[in-house]
Amino acid sequence: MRLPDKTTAIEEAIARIPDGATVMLGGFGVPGTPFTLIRELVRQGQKNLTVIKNDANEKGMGVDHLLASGQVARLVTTHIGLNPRAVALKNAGSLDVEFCAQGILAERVRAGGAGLKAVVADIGLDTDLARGKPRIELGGAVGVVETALRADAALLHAGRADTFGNLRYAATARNFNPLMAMAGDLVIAEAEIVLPPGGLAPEDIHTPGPFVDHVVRLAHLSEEYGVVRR
Amino acid sequence: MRLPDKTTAIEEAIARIPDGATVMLGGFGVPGTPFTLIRELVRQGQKNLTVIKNDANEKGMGVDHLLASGQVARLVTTHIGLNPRAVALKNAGSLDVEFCAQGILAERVRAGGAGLKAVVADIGLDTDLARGKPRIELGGAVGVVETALRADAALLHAGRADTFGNLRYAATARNFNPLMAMAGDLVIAEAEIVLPPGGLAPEDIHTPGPFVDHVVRLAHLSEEYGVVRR
Amino acid sequence: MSDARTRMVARAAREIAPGMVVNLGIGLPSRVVDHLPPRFPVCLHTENGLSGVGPTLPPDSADRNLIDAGGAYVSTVPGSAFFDSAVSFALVRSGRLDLTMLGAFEVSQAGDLANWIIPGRFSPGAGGGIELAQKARRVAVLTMHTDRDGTPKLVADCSMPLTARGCVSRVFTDLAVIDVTPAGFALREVAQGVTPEQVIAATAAPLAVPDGDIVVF
Amino acid sequence: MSDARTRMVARAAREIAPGMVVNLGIGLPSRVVDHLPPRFPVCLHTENGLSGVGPTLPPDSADRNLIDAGGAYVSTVPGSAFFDSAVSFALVRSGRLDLTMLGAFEVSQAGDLANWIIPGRFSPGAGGGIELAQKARRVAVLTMHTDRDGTPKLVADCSMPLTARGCVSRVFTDLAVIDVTPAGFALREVAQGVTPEQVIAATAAPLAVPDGDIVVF
Repeated sequence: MRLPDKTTAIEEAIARIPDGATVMLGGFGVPGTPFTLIRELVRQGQKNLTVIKNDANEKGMGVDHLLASGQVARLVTTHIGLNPRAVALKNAGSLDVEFCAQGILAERVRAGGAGLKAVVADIGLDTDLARGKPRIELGGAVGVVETALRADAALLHAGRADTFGNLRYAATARNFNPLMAMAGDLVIAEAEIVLPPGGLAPEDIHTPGPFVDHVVRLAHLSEEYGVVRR
Repeated sequence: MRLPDKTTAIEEAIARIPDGATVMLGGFGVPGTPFTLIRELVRQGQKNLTVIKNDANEKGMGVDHLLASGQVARLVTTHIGLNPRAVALKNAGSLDVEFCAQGILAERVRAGGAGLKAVVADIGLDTDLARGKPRIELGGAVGVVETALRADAALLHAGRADTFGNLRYAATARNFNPLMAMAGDLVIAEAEIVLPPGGLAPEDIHTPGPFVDHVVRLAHLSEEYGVVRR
Repeated sequence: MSDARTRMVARAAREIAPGMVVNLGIGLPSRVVDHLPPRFPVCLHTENGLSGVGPTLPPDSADRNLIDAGGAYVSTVPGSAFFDSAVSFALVRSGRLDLTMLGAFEVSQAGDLANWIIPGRFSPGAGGGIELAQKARRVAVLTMHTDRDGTPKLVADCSMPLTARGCVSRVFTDLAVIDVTPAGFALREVAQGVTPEQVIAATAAPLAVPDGDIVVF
Repeated sequence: MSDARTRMVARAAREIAPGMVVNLGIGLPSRVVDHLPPRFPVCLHTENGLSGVGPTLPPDSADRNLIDAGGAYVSTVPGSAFFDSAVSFALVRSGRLDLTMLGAFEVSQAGDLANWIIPGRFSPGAGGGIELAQKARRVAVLTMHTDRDGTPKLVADCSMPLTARGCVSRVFTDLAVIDVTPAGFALREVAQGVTPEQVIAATAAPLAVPDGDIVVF
């Protein structure tokens, strides 16, 4: 027995995403955002996408390129305050934005990844965020049914991978990546370093290989990955 | 700033568990079962406990001691086939046993640990396991509401800890331990090795310290921890 | 293991396609791994928290912390990963488990599986069996064709409590390979020295037999 | 930072008890850490996935992968741990966060907090703010007593959309320390050089003032 090799050319991996797809993107700000995969998605030009990502990055980075190219019809997110284009498109009515509480977005993605239909929470009861969601009574208190999210494709950024798709994330670049890794029908991880099987110790793996379909080796890191100087 | 030291004497930590408590126990078979903490619980003799554990261990090991001493009123579990005493007590009506599908037990514990009220799943619809549980319709299909589980105390076994309570589990000793670590009001971890803060790399920690109340250093490992020769 | 059992297990091993993630149940299914070609690309999963299950080890070389869901001491392979029980079943329920092979008390012609309770005699809890049966992309059963009394295990309707409804795609027995089709059981292959008539006689439900020659394993 | 702000932040730092797990919001609250005694035993949490947040770093020594939820480049301390966003909010929602300090647009006398939407002007999404406000064991607000126009931020009822209802226990401002009690706002301390009358005048809700001397910070 040996574990299959999933290293794939970036063009081939991204080409599996069709128009109209729902695409999850890892990352919280810069760390963990798959900038190179996003650039390829822009280059290939798939249209009418639903993007699920914690935030809309900043001007000229990541999600902003997809917004600039008009590929995004809908954005499920927690905060877009650092991206003026996202705010403007939303205000103009040309981008449909659904806001989630951050931990609830994490749980909805994880629920999709865990093959659950929903989680029941009590967050945002006094806010618009819970409006229109089904409610059930449990133990004498009201619960909000937060439905699971899955995606046609999840695009991840890992610090290290092995060829089977086991992943490790650096520092706070972990964030939504391991959750989205479970919730995509097609999971593509870009990695700064790709090791042979056994290169990552079995106890130190953040995302187990069976969740990952394609590993894309990053030849170099663009400026987008660097420290932001404000 | 420095992180607090949570190392505690075993007698003191376990003494915080009252009669009638719900107690989660990590472990799947031998690996990850906190045998030493269980022995101390037997020695102190807290009564009328509800125990939540994947399995009932085997004769003469772990949970079996709590059953032999009559401390357990109720057991929430997935499989007791390897413990004849558990089977006999259940059949005699002197132990109340609730069976869960294994992954659903994991999710119910995790939901408690995540401050959720429930998860909605579709497991065991054709079995007794889903009987009597609330159902809701979601997206045209039936969902079973699996309520969150929390415990007054969670007892864990870690291979390595630091004094702040960051934990690492060895190999398949991980199992339910990281989930129960989140779901206990009082979390006590026994550890084979206890390191100073910084002894575990921040990217390699399986359970973050903020979830853990007490770290108990194991002076030696009893025979129960060893390889079972059948 | 008898020759018939060995042949059955070897045949089942050919069900595993390159690249699959596979969970092998306790007992006979766990032996399937012994019949895979060397360097075959497959990832074995065990629900207590390991992808990339390696060969079983004798007690003297065992790691006390490294078991499979049946309690056997196993090993890792290059690229193995450990994870917790929630992640392990996330993998199962979210469709990342391509195939599971399970034992059975009964399989019905509708693909219903009963393998966890014998009323009045055996009800130890299902462990992870229900999720494996219900959520693996493909469920194969590996079982002797009849129990020790000669009672058929392939039946019209299960008499024992179900594990999951309509989950079984294919059954490997010491006598035959049988598919569960929308029209019921269909004979695909027979074991060496076994006739379709013998399989029909040992099956307590209608069994469609193909025209012409039948494959022998 | 003005003296008044510095005093306010320093006073807020004394709210942190040894052993606590604390999340400090963006802006003024994030400065509270600068006023903790050296070697003070506390664990700072940031919701993007780190317990044990260490000092912020200048760009030249920053780790590109290590930020806090406000995007500041931070560091680790001995015993820090990284985790994913689900674990991070599990910590918040399950009661492991002893204290959060947040900014505010408005705080009502019932402890309602509005800090995420200014209708028609600002609605970028709540990020993790709602869960922090709703689920931390104790929520303190750190804010200037009035906005730039002199409009009070402590009000009878919030006019802006709520973040969470009844969540705030205590408010630290440049003028005073004020508790939210079942009977409404209660003055506890005043800043150096500030009189209770000045605090009352700058507060758009009834304010209970204690008899006798009042503590000055």
